Amino acid sequence: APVAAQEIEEFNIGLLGGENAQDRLASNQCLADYATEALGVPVKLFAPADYNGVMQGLLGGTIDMAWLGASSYAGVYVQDPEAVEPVLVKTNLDGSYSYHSIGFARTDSGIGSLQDAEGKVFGFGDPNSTSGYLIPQVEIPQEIGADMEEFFGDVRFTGGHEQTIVAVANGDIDAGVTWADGLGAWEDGYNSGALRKAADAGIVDMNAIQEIWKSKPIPEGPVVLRKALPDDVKQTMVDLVQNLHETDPDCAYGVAAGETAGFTPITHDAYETIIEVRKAESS
Amino acid sequence: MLRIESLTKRFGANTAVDAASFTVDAPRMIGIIGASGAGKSTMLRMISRLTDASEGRILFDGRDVLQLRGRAKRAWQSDCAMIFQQFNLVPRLDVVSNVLHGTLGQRSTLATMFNLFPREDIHRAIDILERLGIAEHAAKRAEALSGGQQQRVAIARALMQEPKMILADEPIASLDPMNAQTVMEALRRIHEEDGRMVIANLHTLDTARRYCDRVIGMRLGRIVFDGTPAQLTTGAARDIYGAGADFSEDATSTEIRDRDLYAEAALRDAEATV
Amino acid sequence: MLRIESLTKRFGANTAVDAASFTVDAPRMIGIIGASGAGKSTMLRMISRLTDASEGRILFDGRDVLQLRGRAKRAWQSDCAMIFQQFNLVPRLDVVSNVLHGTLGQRSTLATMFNLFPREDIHRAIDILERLGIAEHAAKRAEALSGGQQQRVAIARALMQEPKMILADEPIASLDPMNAQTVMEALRRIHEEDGRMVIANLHTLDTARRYCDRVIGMRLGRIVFDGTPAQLTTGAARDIYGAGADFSEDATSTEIRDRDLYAEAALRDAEATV
Amino acid sequence: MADLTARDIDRAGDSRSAYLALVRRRQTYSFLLLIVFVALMVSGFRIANDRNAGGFVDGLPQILDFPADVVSEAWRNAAELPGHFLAFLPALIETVNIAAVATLVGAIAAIVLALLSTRGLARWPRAIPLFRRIMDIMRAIPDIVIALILIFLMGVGPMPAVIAIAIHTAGALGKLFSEVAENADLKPVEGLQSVGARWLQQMYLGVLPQIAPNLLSYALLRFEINIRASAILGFVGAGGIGYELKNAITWGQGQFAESAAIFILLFATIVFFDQLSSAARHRLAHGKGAL
Amino acid sequence: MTDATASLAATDPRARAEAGIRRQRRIALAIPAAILLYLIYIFFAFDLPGLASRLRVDNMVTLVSDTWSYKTHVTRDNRSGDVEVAIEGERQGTYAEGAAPDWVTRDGDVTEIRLAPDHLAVFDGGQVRYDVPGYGLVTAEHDGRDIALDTPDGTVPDFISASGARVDITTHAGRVSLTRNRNEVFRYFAGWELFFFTLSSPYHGHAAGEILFGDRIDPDRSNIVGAWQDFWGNPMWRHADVAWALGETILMAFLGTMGAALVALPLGFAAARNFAPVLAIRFAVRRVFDFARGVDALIWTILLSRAFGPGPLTGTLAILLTDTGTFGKLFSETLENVDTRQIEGVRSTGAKPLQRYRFGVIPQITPVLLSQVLYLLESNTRSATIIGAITGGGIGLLLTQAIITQKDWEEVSYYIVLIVVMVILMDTVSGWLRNKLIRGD
Ligand SMILES: Nc1ncnc2c1ncn2[C@@H]1O[C@H](COP(=O)(O)OP(=O)(O)OP(=O)(O)O)[C@@H](O)[C@H]1O
Ligand SMILES: Nc1ncnc2c1ncn2[C@@H]1O[C@H](COP(=O)(O)OP(=O)(O)OP(=O)(O)O)[C@@H](O)[C@H]1O
Ligand SMILES: [Mg+2]
Ligand SMILES: [Mg+2]
Ligand SMILES: O=P([O-])([O-])[O-]
Repeated sequence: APVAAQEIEEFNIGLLGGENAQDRLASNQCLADYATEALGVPVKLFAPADYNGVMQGLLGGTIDMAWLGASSYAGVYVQDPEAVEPVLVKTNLDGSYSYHSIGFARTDSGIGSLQDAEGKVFGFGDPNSTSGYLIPQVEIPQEIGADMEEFFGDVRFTGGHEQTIVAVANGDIDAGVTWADGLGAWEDGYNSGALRKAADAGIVDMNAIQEIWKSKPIPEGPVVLRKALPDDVKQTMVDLVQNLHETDPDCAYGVAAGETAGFTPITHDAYETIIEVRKAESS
Repeated sequence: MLRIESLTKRFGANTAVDAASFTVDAPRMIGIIGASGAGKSTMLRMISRLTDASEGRILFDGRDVLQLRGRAKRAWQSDCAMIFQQFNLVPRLDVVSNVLHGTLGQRSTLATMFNLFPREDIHRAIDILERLGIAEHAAKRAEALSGGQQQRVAIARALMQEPKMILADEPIASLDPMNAQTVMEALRRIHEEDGRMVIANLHTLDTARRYCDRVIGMRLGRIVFDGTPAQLTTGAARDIYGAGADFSEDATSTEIRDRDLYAEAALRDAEATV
Repeated sequence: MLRIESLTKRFGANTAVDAASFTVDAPRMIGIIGASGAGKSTMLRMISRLTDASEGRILFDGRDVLQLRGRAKRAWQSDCAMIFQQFNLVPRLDVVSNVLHGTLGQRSTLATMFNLFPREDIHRAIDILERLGIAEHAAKRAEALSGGQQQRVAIARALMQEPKMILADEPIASLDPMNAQTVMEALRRIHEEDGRMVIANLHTLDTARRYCDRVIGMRLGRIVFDGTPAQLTTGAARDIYGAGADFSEDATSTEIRDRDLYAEAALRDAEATV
Repeated sequence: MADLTARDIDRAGDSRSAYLALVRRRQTYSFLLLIVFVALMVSGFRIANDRNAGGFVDGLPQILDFPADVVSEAWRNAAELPGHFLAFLPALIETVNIAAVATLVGAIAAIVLALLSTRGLARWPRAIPLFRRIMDIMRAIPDIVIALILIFLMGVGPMPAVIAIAIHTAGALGKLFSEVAENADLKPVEGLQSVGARWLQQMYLGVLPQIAPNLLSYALLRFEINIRASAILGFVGAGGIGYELKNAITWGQGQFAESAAIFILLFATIVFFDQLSSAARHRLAHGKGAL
Repeated sequence: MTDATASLAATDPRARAEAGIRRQRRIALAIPAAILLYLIYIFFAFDLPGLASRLRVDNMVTLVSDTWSYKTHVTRDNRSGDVEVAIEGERQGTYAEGAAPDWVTRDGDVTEIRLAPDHLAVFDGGQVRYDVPGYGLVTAEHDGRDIALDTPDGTVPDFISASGARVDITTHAGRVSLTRNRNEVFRYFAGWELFFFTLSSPYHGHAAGEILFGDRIDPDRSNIVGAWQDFWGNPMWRHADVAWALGETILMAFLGTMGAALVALPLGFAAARNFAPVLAIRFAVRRVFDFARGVDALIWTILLSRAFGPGPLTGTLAILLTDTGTFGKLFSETLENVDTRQIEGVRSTGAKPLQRYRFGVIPQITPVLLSQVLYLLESNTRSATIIGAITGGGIGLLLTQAIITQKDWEEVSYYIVLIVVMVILMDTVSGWLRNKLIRGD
């Protein structure tokens, strides 16, 4: 039943990049429909071109809910701790909620490890991506024992996970980082992640690229709600997303972008480390 | 009714009108002649308050026109219509609209902003156009008319103001002789029929002689002649124009009759050569 | 050397030149006269291949000029120089450059783009300008010259082409009588001294009579007269111009002598009027 | 005589009612046009407002939040700004270079296209419609589309942006140039034709000098526009200052000093070339503009 | 006159002419030389020699072939053993259970896929056989954690890419791939399949005539309504969304341009020398225009996104701000060039200042302003495409995202066609309006 019609007039959900804007909108439309029903107000989906679009929406209070990456959450938190709160996190099939940043290069490039990539062009995704920038930016220098800018010939942002994969496959850059759950086989692009999607779509031949680095586990990004929302609205949306896996598995598949064990509650504390890292990177 | 007292206009170091004085007691048709730069235009523009005077007074029915400000000044401008050499119409608007501009001084700003003119004004505008023989062009854009027609529209706009006085600054200088004649005759007729005062700057002596009751001659900003057309001899004209003995009055003529004569003479001469 | 055989040009339904034929055996100075629209310009433009003919042949030294294409056509154009009523110079370029354009037909495109004219060409250009009495203007822009001077630059450009034939389309129509005389005399001198053929469209009978060896008269696209200047009586002229008995030849005159008379007559008449 | 007057009055009545009808009709049309326009504006605004995440009224008070964040951080780190300027200068130069080459190449192509599609000048008069259509299409495809496809074909770098902007420039300038060339005086061309000059010579000597000041003026205006285009294309992946701006602004807090430095550089560059081209165009338009 | 002066007079013009031509030659050479030098600098600065090596011909082939073709996937899930046929591998393009195109025949665990008359690929359980004409039978099969590949000559030819975990066989007729999870065969077809109806629609496969005039296909709906609903709601091509995106782009351009014109008109008076006598005001307003223009729509979009969030309003406001600067400058220049005679004519009737503007100024600037507004409207349609790509709205977003993810080139070409048509249409409409409003009554 409509619970909050008198307190909010509409509810806006922001969608992070990752595929065609159209596909993103389409796979989340079912969630919007459920939300409309549950909240009794119009629910709209927004798919800006990059992470920053959603972050600005959350900061400005024009977007009420989004599923962020850990780093994007940290970015929002650093700018305004009172803007949003994490409520749920996606869990993998094995119950964990972490994934990895994967460094990779073309098989024929002769780059089999980070050390081989010295002097080569290295690609990050979006500056707000955890696996596509923040974590590798911290862990890779430790591993290679040098500054990235000095070690690599050039370090470049491609704009997103998909662009990184395409750029490596095309040889625009020699190596890059993207995300994967690290489960399953490399040949499939692991069980889920940007590589899997690219391989499934036929954009990349997994035989033609190889893994050169894998990060420590990264906490999955949270689903966040705007703090200023009325409590009953928040509760309604938490319930809705948490139960989505049971009420409509197909919809859950689309919203979670793959097979999952569903969403479980999470709090801000899980991201303290990432926030520290991000703060360190900022200064 | 009109009394000009040592009216002076200086543009920087240049004195365009220099202590000009004259008096007009009854509605007359007055021609002002003079060489280019003599100050004719400046004089008229000061009377109609389009240009501010440097010194002197312009009294109309005893009131100093130069002291008027704001609303009173605009009321005066509406009382004293101006006709320009280049017509100064709004070329993209139709003829009637241009004529209706004559009422702007009396109408509220708001109503006119939306082009809302009273119906009786429109009727009157068309009547005036009819009187000037151009009613059939009423709906055309001003720019689509010939020069003579445009000048008649300008006269119609002036009449629309119901002015006490019409000032015309070389109204026929950019017209061919045919059109010039029509326009001058229209002005004369208005003067005679309505009894309005008309002051016209003119370039040509014969026009002044033919249409005016009184002629004022200006030279270098000063009034150097003031008399009847009959008094305007070739000698007087030479003084006004500051010309030497070789001055031929016809050089300024635009009248059709004279022109015909001239052409005939040329033709005669040409045939003699054959 | 030049032989025109039933040359015809149609513009849509309008036949500008209608089966014109004539033959020129030796370099002559030929005048073509005719009323406006008679087809004079079209005729010259067909000869110089600026306009394509509809029918007929133009044989020069036995070769049909109308069949030439591409390089051969340009070579012909360079052999047959054209002089225009409006001079058709490049106004922003200096006089020497304009004259040097006469060699464009023989020079490579790239060389001309970078102004790489051989030194001897430059010298020759100056010589020609000298001959035409305008060498002191060599460095000026063409647009800074008077009409007569510009036309002489055009003639210089024509001479620069070392043409076998010079076509002049009303070369003096936009010139005052003074300049007209200079230009016609220049053309005549070139004809006499260099022995080049000159065909000139002329507006005025007296010019044709005075400067030409042979006169061709056109009317409505047809050649209606072909003879010596002496044969060109006022009657013949009436036929060419399709005029009635009131036709006065002087109406077409631009010659200085006549003009002075005319002006004097006008003056006399004017004074009589005063 | 009486008869005549009656007819006169009749005619007057006619023209009066005819004019009044005309005025009424015109007022009705203007009124309808106004209504349609206002309706379009109002409903359009409402749609845009509804489809936006944040509403106009709610957003207005916050309009300065973001600029304030940027400015305050940049202010705190004002000492770093000169260093940032220096660091981003190469990217700025790349952006300006992209615009310059694209304008240059585009303008040269535009001259050729314009001459080929101008009546009276065209080398192949029959092909005029063809060249016009080509220009239309070059103008119609947004440069971002061409740039993105070229990035796919030849990788990230300045060249896709150059080609994309040059294509658009050739179409846009070609149309303007052709309008200029249409008004060129044909007499010199005919004069050159009569001496046996080739087409290229006729154009180079007879037409270009006449129209050059106008062309230059338009090309300068275009250069100014192209600097913006080049910056924007950088934003979507073609390198230059736009790329740097995107990365800095996307990161948000922590790099606002960099963002501010780039804003300032870009703004200064645009204003600089804007003023420069205004001044140059002014000179060209008002004499003294000899090439 | 002496000999000396005569010869001097004769040689002097020659020398001068030569010098003149030399000077022109220098200019004629200097300009192209400067351009050439600059281009050479660019040649190296932009690394053009390297570009040739980076040019990817294969990508060009993909792009070109993908724009007018689509592929159908036949997929065997190696865990469940299920075989699925799907156009472009998408869910909405999946053939229903049991249904399949006629080039796929299924018999129990054996699926025969005819790629071309003489090309036959077979799924036989987990094994894949592909009889390549002119080469022979290629067999691939999972063998524990590896894939066993068997070719006629025992070697691995160019058209096969093989590793222990994945095998790809690519021929002109199609592509076969094996991984641990699934085996797939792709067959390519010309055209944009499912453009009108997806497989789930009852109207798929029916000709236009049949739908318009034939019997009712879906008993619940009349053919025209049903066909329209299914077409408009096509879940793969999403015509409704695309149409909205186009509309949103035009909306941004229209609102932004017109809004800017309305704002800039009064400000334009304040920046025109002949209407704003106070230098300070004029200077201030002009700097505001320079600022609005100089910041550029792109940066405005970013600056406004915090306050207004993603959506068309943000883009509209960005265009509005930039164009206020552009219009302000253009309008004030126009106002400075007005014909003063008309104003004087109106003034001489005793008109008030506002009336003077209304009748002396507005009628003469209207056509100029209108044509400037329409010109910018047309050019803003293009800008709105780009701004949409950044702010998250309109056809620009769809296009850029489709290009960035680098699949679905047929959608990319579809969007490009739509954008070009939209811009040409706006161009035509604005040209028509210009003629109508300016030349008309
Ligand atoms: N706005 C002005 N600023 C400066 N000087 C002016 C101005 N208007 C007129 N003058 C000067 O004042 C003198 C008189 O000009 P005015 O236009 O009154 O002469 P005019 O008799 O009307 O001549 P014309 O026959 O050429 O119209 C001239 O020397 C003119 O240059
Ligand atoms: N390009 C053209 N297209 C159509 N008709 C033309 C063209 N050029 C000339 N004509 C027509 O051909 C006829 C002859 O024109 P032409 O210019 O040869 O006459 P002309 O004797 O040179 O006259 P003028 O003394 O006026 O120069 C005229 O009726 C003219 O209208
Ligand atoms: Mg005057
Ligand atoms: Mg002619
Ligand atoms: O933040 P990411 O989801 O891109 O790792």
